[in-house]
Amino acid sequence: MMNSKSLRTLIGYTIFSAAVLLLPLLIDDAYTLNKFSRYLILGLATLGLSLAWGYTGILNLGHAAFFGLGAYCMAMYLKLQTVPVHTGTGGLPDFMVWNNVEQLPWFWEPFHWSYLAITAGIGIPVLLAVMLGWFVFRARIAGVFVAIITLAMLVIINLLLIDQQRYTGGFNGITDLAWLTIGGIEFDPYSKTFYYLSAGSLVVCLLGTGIFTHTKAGLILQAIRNDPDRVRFLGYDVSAYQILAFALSAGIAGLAGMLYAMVLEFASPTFVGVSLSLSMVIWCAVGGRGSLLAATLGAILVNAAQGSLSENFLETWQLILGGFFVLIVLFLPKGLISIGELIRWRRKRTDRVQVQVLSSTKRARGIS
Amino acid sequence: MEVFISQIFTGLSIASILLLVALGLAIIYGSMGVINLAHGEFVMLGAYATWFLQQYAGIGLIPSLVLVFLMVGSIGWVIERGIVRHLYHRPLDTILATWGIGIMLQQLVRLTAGAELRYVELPESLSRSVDLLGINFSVYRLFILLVTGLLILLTWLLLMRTEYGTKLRAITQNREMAECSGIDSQRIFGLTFAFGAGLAGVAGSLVAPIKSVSPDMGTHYVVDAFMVVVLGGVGSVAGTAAASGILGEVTAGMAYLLNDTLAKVIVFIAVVMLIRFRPQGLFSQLVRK
Amino acid sequence: MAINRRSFLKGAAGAAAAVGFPHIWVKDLGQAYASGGEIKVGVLYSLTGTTAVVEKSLHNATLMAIEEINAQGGINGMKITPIVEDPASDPATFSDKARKLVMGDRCVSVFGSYTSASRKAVLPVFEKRRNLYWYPTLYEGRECSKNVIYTGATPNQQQKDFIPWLTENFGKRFFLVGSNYIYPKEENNVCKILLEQLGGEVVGEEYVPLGHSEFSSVLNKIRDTKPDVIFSTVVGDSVIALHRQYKSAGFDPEKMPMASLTTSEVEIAAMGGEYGAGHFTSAPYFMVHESPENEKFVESYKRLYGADSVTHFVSEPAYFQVHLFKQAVAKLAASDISPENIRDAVQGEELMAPQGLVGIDGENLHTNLWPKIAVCQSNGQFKVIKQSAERVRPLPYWAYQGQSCTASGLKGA
Amino acid sequence: MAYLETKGLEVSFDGFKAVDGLDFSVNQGELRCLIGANGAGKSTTLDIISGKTRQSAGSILLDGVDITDKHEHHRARAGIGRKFQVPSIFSELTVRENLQLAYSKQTSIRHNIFSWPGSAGRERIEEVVELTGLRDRLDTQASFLSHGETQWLEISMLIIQDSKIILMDEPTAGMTIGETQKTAAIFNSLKGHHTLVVVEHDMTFVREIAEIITVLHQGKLLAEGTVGEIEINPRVQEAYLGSGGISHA
Repeated sequence: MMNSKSLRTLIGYTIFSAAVLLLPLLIDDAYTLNKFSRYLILGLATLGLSLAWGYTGILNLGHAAFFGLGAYCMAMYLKLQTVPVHTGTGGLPDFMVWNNVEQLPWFWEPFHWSYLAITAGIGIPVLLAVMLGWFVFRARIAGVFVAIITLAMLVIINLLLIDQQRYTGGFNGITDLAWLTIGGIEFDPYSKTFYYLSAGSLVVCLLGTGIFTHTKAGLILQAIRNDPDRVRFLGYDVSAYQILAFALSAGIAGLAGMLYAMVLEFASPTFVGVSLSLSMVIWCAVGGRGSLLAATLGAILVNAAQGSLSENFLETWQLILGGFFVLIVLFLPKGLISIGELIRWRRKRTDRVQVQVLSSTKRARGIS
Repeated sequence: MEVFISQIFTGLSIASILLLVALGLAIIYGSMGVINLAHGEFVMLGAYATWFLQQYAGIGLIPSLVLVFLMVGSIGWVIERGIVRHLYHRPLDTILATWGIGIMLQQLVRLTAGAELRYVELPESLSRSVDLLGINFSVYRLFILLVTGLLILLTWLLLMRTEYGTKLRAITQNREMAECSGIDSQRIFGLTFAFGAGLAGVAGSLVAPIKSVSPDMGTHYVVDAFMVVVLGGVGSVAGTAAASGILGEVTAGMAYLLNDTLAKVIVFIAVVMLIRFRPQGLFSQLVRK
Repeated sequence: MAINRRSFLKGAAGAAAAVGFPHIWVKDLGQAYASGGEIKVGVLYSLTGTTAVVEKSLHNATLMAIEEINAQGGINGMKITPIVEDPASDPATFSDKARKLVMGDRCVSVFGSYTSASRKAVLPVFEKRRNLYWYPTLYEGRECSKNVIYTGATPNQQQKDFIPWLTENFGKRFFLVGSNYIYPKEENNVCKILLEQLGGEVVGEEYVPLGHSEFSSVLNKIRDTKPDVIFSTVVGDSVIALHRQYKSAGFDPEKMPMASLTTSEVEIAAMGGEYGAGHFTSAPYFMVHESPENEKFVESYKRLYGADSVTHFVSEPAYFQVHLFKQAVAKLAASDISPENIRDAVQGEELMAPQGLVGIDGENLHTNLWPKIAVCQSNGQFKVIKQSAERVRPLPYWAYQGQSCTASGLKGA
Repeated sequence: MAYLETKGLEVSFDGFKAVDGLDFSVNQGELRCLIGANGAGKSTTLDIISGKTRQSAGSILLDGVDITDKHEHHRARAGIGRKFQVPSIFSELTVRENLQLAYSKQTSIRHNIFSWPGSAGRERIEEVVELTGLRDRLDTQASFLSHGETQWLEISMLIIQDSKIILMDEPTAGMTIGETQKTAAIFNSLKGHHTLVVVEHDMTFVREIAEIITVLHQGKLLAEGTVGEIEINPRVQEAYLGSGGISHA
């Protein structure tokens, strides 16, 4: 079952997971741990996108919608944990008090309990993905039209989050959050425990999705990206598989969103913004959308670079970043990951040349 | 009764602005299949070009339109020759490349023209409002309607009645066959991209006087322009015009009945429904693949 | 052996990304804030993105003040070292950069933020790390944090004289239009209470999305309801669009002016004098205000940043709050300079600012200011027509009886 | 009773009737050749039966079951396999992966999530690869195959799919003489287990494999019978053979 390609992928996964999990042994500076947790979480979100786009060919420009909904679910739970301290008015979040809301709306009621909030954080994006997937894929809508519909969905959710200020905190979002405490463990976003939570989630999702892509269903998804009609004529219900991939990708994004709300200690409509959503597509493409690990690495590297670039090149960091994206598209179409292939290809070409030289000399000496 | 008419007029003026911005995109995306996320930046460049001509060369708004078309058009041509030309077989990658170009253009303008809000003066004749059959119309909005109508006509004539236009439509239908019959698609694509960018530049200079000019004013237009192009049917100028008309009226109507935010939400939901039930767009004929 | 260079490269890249960053090895030494003869402060204003338009001027004013202080020998011989970051008008980046300044660079204070959203985003960092944030912008009030010095105006300071003056001079029918977020909605709450007390009436209330530039529908509604005053809390470049479309719709500022809390010299410069002429703004500072401090402030700002640059009621507090910071730090010995000591030292501190003698309120860390009402002239400059006789005390919970922000936190919620 | 039967099948592309009232039936295990000039409606008929195009009128019965309104994947599960004129295989996947996908006994998500691609159908794949000579190409990416090999890959996929009825659209197009003969041998070995409908132009190949031939002309059934009967049938000659014999159709 293990051909050389998937063996290589497995080794890549193990090295990456080891590096990510061993990192805290090298650093214990609170800010750096927090910063890397944030990069890993954005990597996790991009991992989800790579499953939908890289593997199944669904270009989801609205991926941040699932990410943001996850963030809002967790933020609301953490908000309701702090209520008595800050606003001191009968358990209502501050933005509801400001908008003269009398009592907590029914749909926020379940968010008093952590396990319900976490299920919602993953469940709501998955539910939305299934509904949208059924609406789009049953009608065999494909390519750019899917991208446009997902983008429109994103803008709708963004506008509603800002407009329904009474229930969502509007443009300021939900701020002043407590830290998540489950089973006695407090996840302080600047601590190693939180870093392990995000790194652990990333590694589990990476390995889980990696294995999934190697199952028959995973192979079918790649076939769908390649030629959906042929897949239909083999008897597979293409739209069902597309919805599966879309929902899985949304679930992973929801999980990443929840972690993001915890690491930044707030949730805002910009988590459901067009620029963040397009950035995720960019990170996925820069890393290499065809491989889960490459997309994740792409997100981590671009965000790390963006962080340090904007610190040292205050005036020109956007110029450098824009130029970087253009160069990637022109010279490394399959993303940074294809650097490996480029080297292997050049190495193969040199090997072949040696082989010819070798055989011709043998012939010349009459050995072969 | 006049409220109704002024509402219709508001819808028309919103539609004209939507069409101005979307027309350039319809040409570039429609005929070349290039998803140009830097289209908003071309609008911004047009606005800045108008400001620059007015500030340093003292050229008024109306004469500057042609100059701006040429300036932004040539920038578009350079970008096409330099970067976009290599990406025709990879439509989805143009998203990444043009997004990168957009970021660079924004930052270049911010470094050169500065981050402050710039403003474009309106000639005295256009800044008044006039009363027609008892209703108050802004002269400048009428002027925009006029120019938009002119531009659609010009684009339609260019596409349908010129040799360049026929060649472009040939390439859109079947690029390989067009090249076999001797059409230099590279040159045509270069000119088309420049033409689309020029149109966006003109849109920028027309929009500037009713709002402000800032480095990031472009991003606001890209999503709406895409909705109009996709809704109108890929590659059909008439479709784009009709789609922006509908979207303009719906936005104005909803904004009046409800508020601007919900108006935008309703418009986007309408677009999603239309794409779902008529993927090929409202007006383009069903091309049997 | 199946492992070859390719997978090793891929894994190594992952490890390198995680490990190889420059300041990875920095240990959290917890050294004192003011070490090595320099006091590190953070400057957190957006240089890119949608709100860069205004925040760039705040950035400039802050750096100018720091240069002035360092030129006069710094604070007790110690130089102020500004660490500048670009949060790019994105709340998530604001939050990340605030952490870098507070935890990474160990700044003793950070000057930053224009929008309420960005202030809310960084608040947890300053409260949990017990640092100090200096917020120069007018805001919606209803906030009582022990880690923020508010040098911008609160709703009561802006509207207490403004609304009565408007009702006397123009009438009692108000049409409220604002951007769709907490600040305009809160200001409108205060405005409604004042109007009720004065027997006024709100004939319409409209909110437009941020960055919106199409006001035809709003102007149609205004034409229908025929209010006496349009009370505008629109922010950003929507202000320019609103003013220009108001004029091209043929309204007359003499009969129905726009009264705003947010239209400053920056917006007027961007829309052009003839579009701002006849409209009113209430704010503690206007560029034309005659005082020796203001002349010096405007003259040195123009010298540094260009003859056509303007100062306004947000860049002035961004400037004087740095001087207040200096006065507070000067009272402390080098060893016990810390954010909380600075906060305690600055309470009650007074300063001759360009707008007049300002002082930090002992109880709620806000600032006593000099509200003024001005009308915009066609040359693009304001003319101050009314100045409040004495300083107005900041009351962030004015509109909410029984609640007040005190030294030990929110009382009577 | 016929295994596959179409009644009054019709499809028109804005006016032009590509298929015009076609009644056509094939028995179990038979190899039926479908010939006709370009535009006679051969490929369109296959398109309609396999569900690629919707018919404007008429019905299709498979083993007595009416599948007229079924989706493609339901028809595929009901036993219809389709080989396309332009070979449609998964170019980005390896030959082995293409074949594993073709083994689509279990199409449900529940089953395929918990099974490896290679777990089922391994021997079946070995057999077919032996038959079609693709054994040593199993791990190369499908896009690197020669044209002939690509055709055989698609044919192998259809055999593995084990559809009861296989619709072949010009399987030998672009093949060398040797390859065509090999394909004829493969088809003859399939007779009996599968029902085959083969659309072809190469009459030497048709003569090798055909039992009954159906001739289509302008969307209608012109004639049906053995190779010998068809060659001497006056209407067929007059319709498009012109002067010469059937050999260089």
